[in-house]
Amino acid sequence: MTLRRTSRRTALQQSLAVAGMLAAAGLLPRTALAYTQGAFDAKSVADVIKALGAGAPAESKDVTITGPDIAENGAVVPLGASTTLPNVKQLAMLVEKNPNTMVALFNVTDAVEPNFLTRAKLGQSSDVYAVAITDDGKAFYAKKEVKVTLGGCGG
Amino acid sequence: MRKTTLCAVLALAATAAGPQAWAQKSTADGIAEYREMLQDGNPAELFEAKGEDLWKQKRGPKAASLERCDLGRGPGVVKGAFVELPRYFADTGRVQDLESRLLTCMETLQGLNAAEIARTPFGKGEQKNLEGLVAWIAAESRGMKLNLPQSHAQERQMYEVGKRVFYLRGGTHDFACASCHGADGKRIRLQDLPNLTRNPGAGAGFGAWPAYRVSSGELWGMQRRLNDCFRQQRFPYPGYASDVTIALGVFMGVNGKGSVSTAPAIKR
Amino acid sequence: MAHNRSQALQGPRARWLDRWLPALGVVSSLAVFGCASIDGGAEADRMAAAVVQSSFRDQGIAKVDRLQQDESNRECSAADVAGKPIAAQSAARIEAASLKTVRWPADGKFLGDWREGEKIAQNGRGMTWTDKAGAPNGGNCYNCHQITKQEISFGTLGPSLYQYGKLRGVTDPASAQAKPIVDYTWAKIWNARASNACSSMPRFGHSGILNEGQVRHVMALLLDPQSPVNR
Amino acid sequence: MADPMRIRAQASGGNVTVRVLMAHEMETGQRKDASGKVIPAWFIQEVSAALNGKAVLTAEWGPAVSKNPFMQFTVKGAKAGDKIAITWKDNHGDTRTDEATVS
Repeated sequence: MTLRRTSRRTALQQSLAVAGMLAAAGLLPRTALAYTQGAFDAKSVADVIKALGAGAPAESKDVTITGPDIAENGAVVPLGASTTLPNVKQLAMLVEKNPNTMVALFNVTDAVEPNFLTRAKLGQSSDVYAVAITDDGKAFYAKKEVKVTLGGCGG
Repeated sequence: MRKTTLCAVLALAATAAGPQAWAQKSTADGIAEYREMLQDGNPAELFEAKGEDLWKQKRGPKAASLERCDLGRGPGVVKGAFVELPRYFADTGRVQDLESRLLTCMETLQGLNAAEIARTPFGKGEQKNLEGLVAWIAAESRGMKLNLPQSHAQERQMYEVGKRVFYLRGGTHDFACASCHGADGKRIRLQDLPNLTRNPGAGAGFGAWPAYRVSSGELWGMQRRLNDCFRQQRFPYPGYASDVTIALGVFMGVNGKGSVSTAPAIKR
Repeated sequence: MAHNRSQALQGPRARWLDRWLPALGVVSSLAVFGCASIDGGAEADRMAAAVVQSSFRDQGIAKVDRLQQDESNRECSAADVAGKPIAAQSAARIEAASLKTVRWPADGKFLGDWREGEKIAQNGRGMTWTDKAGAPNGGNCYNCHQITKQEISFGTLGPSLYQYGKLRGVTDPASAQAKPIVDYTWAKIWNARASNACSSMPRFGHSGILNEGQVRHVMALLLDPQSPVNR
Repeated sequence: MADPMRIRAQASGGNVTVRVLMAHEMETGQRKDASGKVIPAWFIQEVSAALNGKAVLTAEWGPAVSKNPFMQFTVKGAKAGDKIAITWKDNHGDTRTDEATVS
């Protein structure tokens, strides 16, 4: 699940193109960032948080990760990330044992609840994380284990 | 972080040491929870939308839509057709399932080559279009009860043929359909195996396909479902819309009579 | 569950149960829809054969000759369709013939490495039309059986094999005392029909799914006191 | 051209819950085809949402988001009749926008 190794320059060009398109469509919020290639390339929870420019992460009861205890299929694992913390600018979903740790990054605005659901691929059983990053660059996380089981028939 | 990891390991060890019945129940609960989470937002919807467009679109050498296709309840009637298939069709003189019937309509109405489509690999070309069509047509009967007719002699014959195919032991592993789907309450790995010889299994199993397959991210019609069953059985290759597949459809569908159709469902 | 219990028993009584309990289960499940039968059996049999003949084709290593049934498959399929257990005489004949096909280990060595056995039990690959000829096959054991406690993803088509050796009192698989269980287990894996004419279990040795070395490893998984199955 | 999305937007208590299904391969770039060649990565990288034309959310995705992605979020202070537009853009530069009316 590694991202194709685009060079930093290509990635930047793509990001600029995206930003331009979104701006043209009037869709660019003030909080929009260029595609955070570095964070998507990171291979550990710590490296993702570092790449997102946040400080050492702390576990927090105010961050919630939802997901099944057991997934019948690692190709589709429903995950939810939410927080009740104030001043959160980003919510990320991470899968510790994937080749690339970060699955998705949601930029929070005042117009939406800091609560997102999506579905992720898990290469194997792993801890999954929700990480909330505040305006002042602090990272808070919650995690839970998702077991991926082997399916029937084997072929 | 170190400390929480340790706790997690201990909790896991405790689970492993627990009584067998308890561990199994929690596994079943975990799987049930996973399936529940997937219900809201079944990607089969994407295929349904595409299928409805394809039904109405003028296509093929004859530049015609499928809107006059007779799925058994008269030309153009889609609602309720799915829960009565496979059935006998007088114009072709044979029992046909949904996919076989769509091939007939694509050939007669649109001028497409049915034999060529039947030879096309799953998920490619017109086979891709069939995924959408079966998803939409099945969805139009969602919530209705399976009610396959058995009034025509050929429909009754196909039931008997289907039954024999269902119990046919063969291949390198001596498997029959019945090896996995002939009894209640069985599992393969963690997947529940519906007993396709009677309800509720026959209705729940047969009535769920076409379905979105999570493992491949594709929509599988009953033809593809059966094709992969035969592959896993280590059988040779069943022709697309061949009589073996249609006969099995009759056998399962008749056994499931009265069950509610949930297709297109979402499956692992 | 009754099937389960029969596996834990030993001796002639166990073999009798082993044969009949699954068959009785089939009877009760078939009784419910037996009324759907309309046509005479022979004509439907002929039609079914014709339909099978016209519907399948070769694909990869899976050729249509795989549909030619041997005597046991033919008789067992017919019994399943009829919804009755196979006749006692036929069962005895199939079991005797199947027992003769069992190839015992040439060097008298029945157990290999349980770690390899676990890999074989986990592996479900081989012999489908998407597999290559000559590739090593898996045993697919977890599809149908619980084996070690650690693997929670197991099927229930066959009985649980957890503590297989321990429950049968095997402390030294090489001992004379353990010999009947060791022989029975080898025969079961090699050709399950040696003890149960219409067993649903693949004939792993007889059909060339697993080779002798692989069967040894699976034997070790079940019978080695050091295997997680017995600890 | 990419297939349309399915967007469901339901109002409840001053908020609107939006559920989106997108038709996309989300190819990881890690898989190989039958001939052993790596299938190049192809996945949605950017997702954005707008309420009545005003941006409310952006998200960035990697290739570990599942095929035919699903996303759910809640827009504050929205009501029935409002328009929700969703746009995605993938790493090939392909993009698609669909709109739904809140019910």
